[in-house]
Amino acid sequence: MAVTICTNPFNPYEVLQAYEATYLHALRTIGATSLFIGTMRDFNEGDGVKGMTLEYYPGMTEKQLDKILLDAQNQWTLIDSLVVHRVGDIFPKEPIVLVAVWSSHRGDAFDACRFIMEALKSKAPFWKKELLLNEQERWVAKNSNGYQST
Amino acid sequence: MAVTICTNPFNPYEVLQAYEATYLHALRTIGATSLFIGTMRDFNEGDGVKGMTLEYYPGMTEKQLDKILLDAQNQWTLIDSLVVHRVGDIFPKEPIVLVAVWSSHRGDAFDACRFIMEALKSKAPFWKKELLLNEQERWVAKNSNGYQST
Amino acid sequence: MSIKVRYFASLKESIGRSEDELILTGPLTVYGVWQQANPDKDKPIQALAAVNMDYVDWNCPVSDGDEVAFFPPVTGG
Amino acid sequence: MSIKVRYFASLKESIGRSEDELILTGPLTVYGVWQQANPDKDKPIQALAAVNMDYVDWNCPVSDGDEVAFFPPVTGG
Repeated sequence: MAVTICTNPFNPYEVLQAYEATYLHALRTIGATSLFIGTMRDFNEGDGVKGMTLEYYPGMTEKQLDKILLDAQNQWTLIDSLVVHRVGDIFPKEPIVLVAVWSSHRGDAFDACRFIMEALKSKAPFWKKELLLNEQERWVAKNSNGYQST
Repeated sequence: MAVTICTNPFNPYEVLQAYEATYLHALRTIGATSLFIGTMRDFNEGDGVKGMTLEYYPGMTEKQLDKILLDAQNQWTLIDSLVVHRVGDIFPKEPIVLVAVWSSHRGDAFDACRFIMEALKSKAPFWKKELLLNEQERWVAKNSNGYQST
Repeated sequence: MSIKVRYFASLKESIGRSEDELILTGPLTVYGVWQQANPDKDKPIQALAAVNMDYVDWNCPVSDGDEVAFFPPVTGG
Repeated sequence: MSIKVRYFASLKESIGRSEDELILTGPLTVYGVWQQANPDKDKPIQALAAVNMDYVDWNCPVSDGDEVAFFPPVTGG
């Protein structure tokens, strides 16, 4: 289980390969890896977005993410899990968040990956301030349920 | 949408980076990428497994996978989707299948990725023959529901 | 009419052939194709059937030139 | 007792401060901390509260040395 907050852009595929190289690559029990990458779009709620600044609460953010991963490990049969989250200034196309879950079985991996992502969205202390195309700044009021047109 | 059957080992992270490099990397509308990697374990149904041979039905396998991706595109709002599946001789730790879904929203990406994986498990013509530690060969009778101890 | 029959995986092994080329007369279903090709073998209980690479019921009619396939439950992924 | 109060995101901006150091007497809840630190401001309707980096109800009691934080709904991921 690992939680990383990073202030610079990251390549999720390089992060995953490096993380797996430490010990997961040698395991012969992994049957399922479920991954989610959240990326910055150039639109939100009908407006064009040029960039955003992600604020967090150092200490509490890591603590809450650790609890979420532990929750997942307690609910499903997992081998390992990882969350990487950007903070600071972010621009369209850049990854914001990576969630990874390794398990022997796909059901556990799928369920846990989604659980972690939804828990992160509702509980991890991060706040997005968007810079719109018209140069106005606006705080994102709350996270959506994750579907088109809702 | 793309379906690839491959006879040699593949690195899913390299495949993803190459696939995204063709045009997805330039899109500013991707907010969510949901990925699943199925890997060969060295155990199944309580027995040690040394390797397996994956048979398929050339033509029908691709046709059914294309239909599954089209089904997913019709049910959710997706930007693109990809399936890569190994055939032939496979050994523990090697990736068997990669499913990738790109969308603007996480709900659509998560739902579609899982749908594609479950549909593949129940409809795509692949058959696994396991080589056990005791040198016996056995055809896998049917796919499990994807959870530990079931 | 001419029908190509294909077998896969454990079904192929138990039958001992990977394909048949049948020359048949009259209207016939997938089940009829199985019977013509394997007169001494019951239809395997869990076997699936496809015509021209699409899943079909065993009572689906076949046409000249069709490729009919029989195979066990799939186990990919 | 001494309480550190922290504010984040839009709440920090609307209050105009990122933190307060309060010296308080007597038993106090998180809501009491808000009132002491912001006597002229109602508790923002959707604001969340944490004590020592765990979420708490606003009626949770605070202790000497606690870090109390107030912030709007989270929007990460």
